[in-house]
Amino acid sequence: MSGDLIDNLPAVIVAIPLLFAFATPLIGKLSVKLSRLWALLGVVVTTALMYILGWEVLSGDAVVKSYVFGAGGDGLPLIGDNPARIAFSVDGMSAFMGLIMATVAFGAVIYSFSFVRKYSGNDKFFTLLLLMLAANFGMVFTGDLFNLFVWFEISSVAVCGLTAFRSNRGEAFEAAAKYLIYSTVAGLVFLFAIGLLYGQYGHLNINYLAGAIGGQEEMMMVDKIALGLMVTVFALKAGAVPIHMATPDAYSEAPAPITAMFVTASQAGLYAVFRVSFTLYGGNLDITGNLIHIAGWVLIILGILSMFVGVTMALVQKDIKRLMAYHAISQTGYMLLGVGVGLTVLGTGKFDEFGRTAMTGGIFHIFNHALYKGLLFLTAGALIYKAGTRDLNRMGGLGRDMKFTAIFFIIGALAISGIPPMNGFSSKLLIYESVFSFNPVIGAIAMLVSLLTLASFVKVFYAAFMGPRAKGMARGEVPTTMLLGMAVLAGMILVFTFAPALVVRTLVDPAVNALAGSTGRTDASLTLLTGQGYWNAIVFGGAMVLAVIITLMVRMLGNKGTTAKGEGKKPYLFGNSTEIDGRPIVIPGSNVYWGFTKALERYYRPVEKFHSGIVNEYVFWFVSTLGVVILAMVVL
Amino acid sequence: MRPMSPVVRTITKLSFGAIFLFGAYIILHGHLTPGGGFQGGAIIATVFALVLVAFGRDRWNKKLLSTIESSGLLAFIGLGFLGLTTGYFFYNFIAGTDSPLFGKVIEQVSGYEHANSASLLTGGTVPLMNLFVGFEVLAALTLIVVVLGLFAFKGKEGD
Amino acid sequence: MKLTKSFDKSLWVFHVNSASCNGCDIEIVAVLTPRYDVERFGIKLVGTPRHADVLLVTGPVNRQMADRVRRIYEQTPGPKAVLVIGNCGGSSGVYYDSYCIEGPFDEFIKKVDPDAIVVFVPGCPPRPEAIIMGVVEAWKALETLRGEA
Amino acid sequence: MLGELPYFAVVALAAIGLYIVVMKRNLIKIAMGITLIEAGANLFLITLAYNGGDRLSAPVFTSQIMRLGEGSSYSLPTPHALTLTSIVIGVATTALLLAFIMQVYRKFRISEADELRRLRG
Repeated sequence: MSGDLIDNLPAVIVAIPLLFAFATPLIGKLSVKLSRLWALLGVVVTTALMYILGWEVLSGDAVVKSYVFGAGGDGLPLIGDNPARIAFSVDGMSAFMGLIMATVAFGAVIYSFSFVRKYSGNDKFFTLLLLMLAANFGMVFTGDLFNLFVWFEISSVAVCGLTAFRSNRGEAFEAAAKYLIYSTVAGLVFLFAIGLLYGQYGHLNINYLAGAIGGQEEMMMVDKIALGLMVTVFALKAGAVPIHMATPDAYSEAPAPITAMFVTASQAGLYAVFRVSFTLYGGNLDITGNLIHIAGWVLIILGILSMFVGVTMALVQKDIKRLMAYHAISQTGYMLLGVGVGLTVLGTGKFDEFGRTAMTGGIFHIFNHALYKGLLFLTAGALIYKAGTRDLNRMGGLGRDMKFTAIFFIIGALAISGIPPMNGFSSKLLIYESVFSFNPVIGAIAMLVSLLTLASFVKVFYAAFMGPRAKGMARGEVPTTMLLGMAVLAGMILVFTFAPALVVRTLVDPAVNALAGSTGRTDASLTLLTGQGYWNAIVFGGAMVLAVIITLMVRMLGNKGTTAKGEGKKPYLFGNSTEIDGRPIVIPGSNVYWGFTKALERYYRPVEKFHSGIVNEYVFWFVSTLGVVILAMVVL
Repeated sequence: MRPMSPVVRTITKLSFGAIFLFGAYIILHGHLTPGGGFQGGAIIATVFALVLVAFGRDRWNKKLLSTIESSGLLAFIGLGFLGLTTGYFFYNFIAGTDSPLFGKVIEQVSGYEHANSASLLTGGTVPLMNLFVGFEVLAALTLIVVVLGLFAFKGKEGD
Repeated sequence: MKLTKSFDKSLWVFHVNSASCNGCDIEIVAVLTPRYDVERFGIKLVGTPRHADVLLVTGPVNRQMADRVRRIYEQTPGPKAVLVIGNCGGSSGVYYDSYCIEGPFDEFIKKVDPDAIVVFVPGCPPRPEAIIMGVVEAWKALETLRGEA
Repeated sequence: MLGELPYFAVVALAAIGLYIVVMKRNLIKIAMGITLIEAGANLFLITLAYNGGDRLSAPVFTSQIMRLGEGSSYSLPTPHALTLTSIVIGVATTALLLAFIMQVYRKFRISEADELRRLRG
């Protein structure tokens, strides 16, 4: 039975959240508390099964677990030449994504446990949460193009339903409506692409389709258009820049645990981009090489735009969740960039030189991003939970009560900014170095974006945690289960910080191999080779501890009598008092980078106009991007 | 909500049963002819929509509807999990077992394997799933129509 | 109070105008000009008391400014010295016994920090050479504190 | 030419739908535009089911069909399944979208997309 279960796992992992999701409303009618526990049980079971499946797939070399619906596991039965059934196939990349999704969902559901207690409709919340989990798994496990569309839409519906969960806020409905319009139009465009490929080749199964596409004399126009359509659609789902506008809306309006899972839903879109460009079109590089190299350039350009526009928009936000949403977009740019570079040089000699490193970096970054972005969104949720406002200007002094949340936030912020030795640095280093070999300018942009990321998280930390207590902040730390959810993710970040090479070896390499059709893994050591140099987080961490000790010793040599007292501790305001009417003067968060934004006004004015909030214009930008990408695919 | 004119109400009363029957037929024959759970369920849901519009009925047992919806889905996915007892998820473990529940053994004519047998009691889990999906869809669509209709109705009064 | 080594190198000066008539301030600017070029000794004006070793106070300390001067004095990291430029700060000058004056600087500073090191440079305004001399005196005073000279 | 008529209809439906979604400000009209694009996509898929036979029948695989003789067959079954699925998904998304639009209207009394821009920048 257990052996059978493992054969069935690809489908069962998708089905178990569905089973639990459909039962949750029924149980919720009996007792809301029971429904919460039930949903928790569902996610725990799913996560455990996912770990078993991940172990099965990732421990071996090029293992593909597939499951064919209703067919007793003997592969795809054929009618004529066409595979007749729907297949789920889990290779390295799928298992990698599945592990991320399961882990983040686990953290999110623990966090939700007390987070949603003060709202009504808990059973519906958990139903949609489980549905979203199932849809995410479905998107990464499916081996069938149309099935991908189905899960894409289920994911959109679940995500939008959850975005509108706080039904007392009109903005939540606005965000949900915009995201739904946006992703439905995208989904329909994807349906057209499926129709094109089906009409041309009569297949829907990705492997068969890849064989048919690679088996031609030369690329047809239909293939090029279909690739352009699919890349743009999934880039929209992933939130790449010219077509990202509804994503920050939905990210910022969704409840915090949902946003953490939303990140993985967007990453499922990223997965689909990679799956389409590598697996579907990478079957026979002699024929499709030119086309997917152009697709690689498309990904690189989308990646650069996402990185830069995302981070510069984040700098000027004053809504904490919207700020983090723009960061999510910015970080997505790194993944697109890394994998795009890998795609651009796929099949050439440069792939072994630096392309593989770039892909490793990009995919490793998916993993790191899911962890630290999930953590950051959860801390943002904790802040909003206590502060009762999302506005950074009205927060302040929360670090005095929320010590643990502050620590978790620092861990997440350091990781997202790529500060060594955090895990974000390991993947960014791989991206920096390989992209620098590819094109120095792009590498420099990638580093600049990291700097700006750090700058904006300094602003958040300053505005929310530091300073005097602002008016209307609730006292005390958040409930224990919320802390526990954050601790799960923060602990994983710390663990993976010090073993980047191990993660690359066990998780990322199988994923890269599954996409690029390459073989081999990095050596089993703690030192990560980047092609240009090497990186060992433990040595760095040791050096850092040493540096801290030396700094403390130097500090102890100092003069004790010179410590500032009284007014000497307060900020210098030209001699003026730092208090007005007994309340300390606080520089609001949105003024921290006033000079920067003022200096770049000529950049910010058009970019802010670009995010106009009008859904028609969003769709127009989507259609334009679609046109440009297809034109690039067809003409070049 | 105000009921509509007597003409509409009379026609509704007359056609109610026929549409309902047609929907049930579509659901039950889903494994043999074009149609199935969703289509049949949608047809039955139109009956309720018609009732809503014609009689202006605004008191619906939403709890019952959502219970039917969830149970239908649960039974559907549960049937898939029952397949696991034979070793394979979503395995059609009823078909061809000579069970009275849609398990009739079909005599295969050579050259026409997998052909449609045109017998209602075949198909194994497929008609059962159609049935469950039918329940789910009729409840869900009715719920959608009712909720959207009541939204609009309440919105008109200016809350 | 012991001195740190930083005083061996250069003195950084922060200028506080506590109701001066601008006469002394002009002379301070003159000290910075190429003729006297005080920066060659490493003495330079800085923008915040947080960076300063020496406070340069010009003018009698009037009531409006007293609070500010006190705050700036406290915000200057120790060890520190105060250089009072001009007669006004030293003896209140023509403002002697005025209703709006918080007294000569030494009396005022006693209320804030009894151990404050205050160097007076008299004159109305003092010549640039005198100001440089005053800085040197302040230096000496600080070094005496450390027990070197 | 006549055989390609469905494709022209597909293009027309999708183009009209996109035009509405991009140009019309009313949110209900946007929902209708999306439904039109969806109709185009469904028509496209169902048109693909035509596989060139003279006497096509519904994709019900009965032994009867085989006896009809040469040149007769049933149309491809897969696109029917695809179309049906996409209709189901369309119903779900349309219902959800309409619910959101209604809630937005109830909260803000706004039904125009260019007024609904609280989330921007």
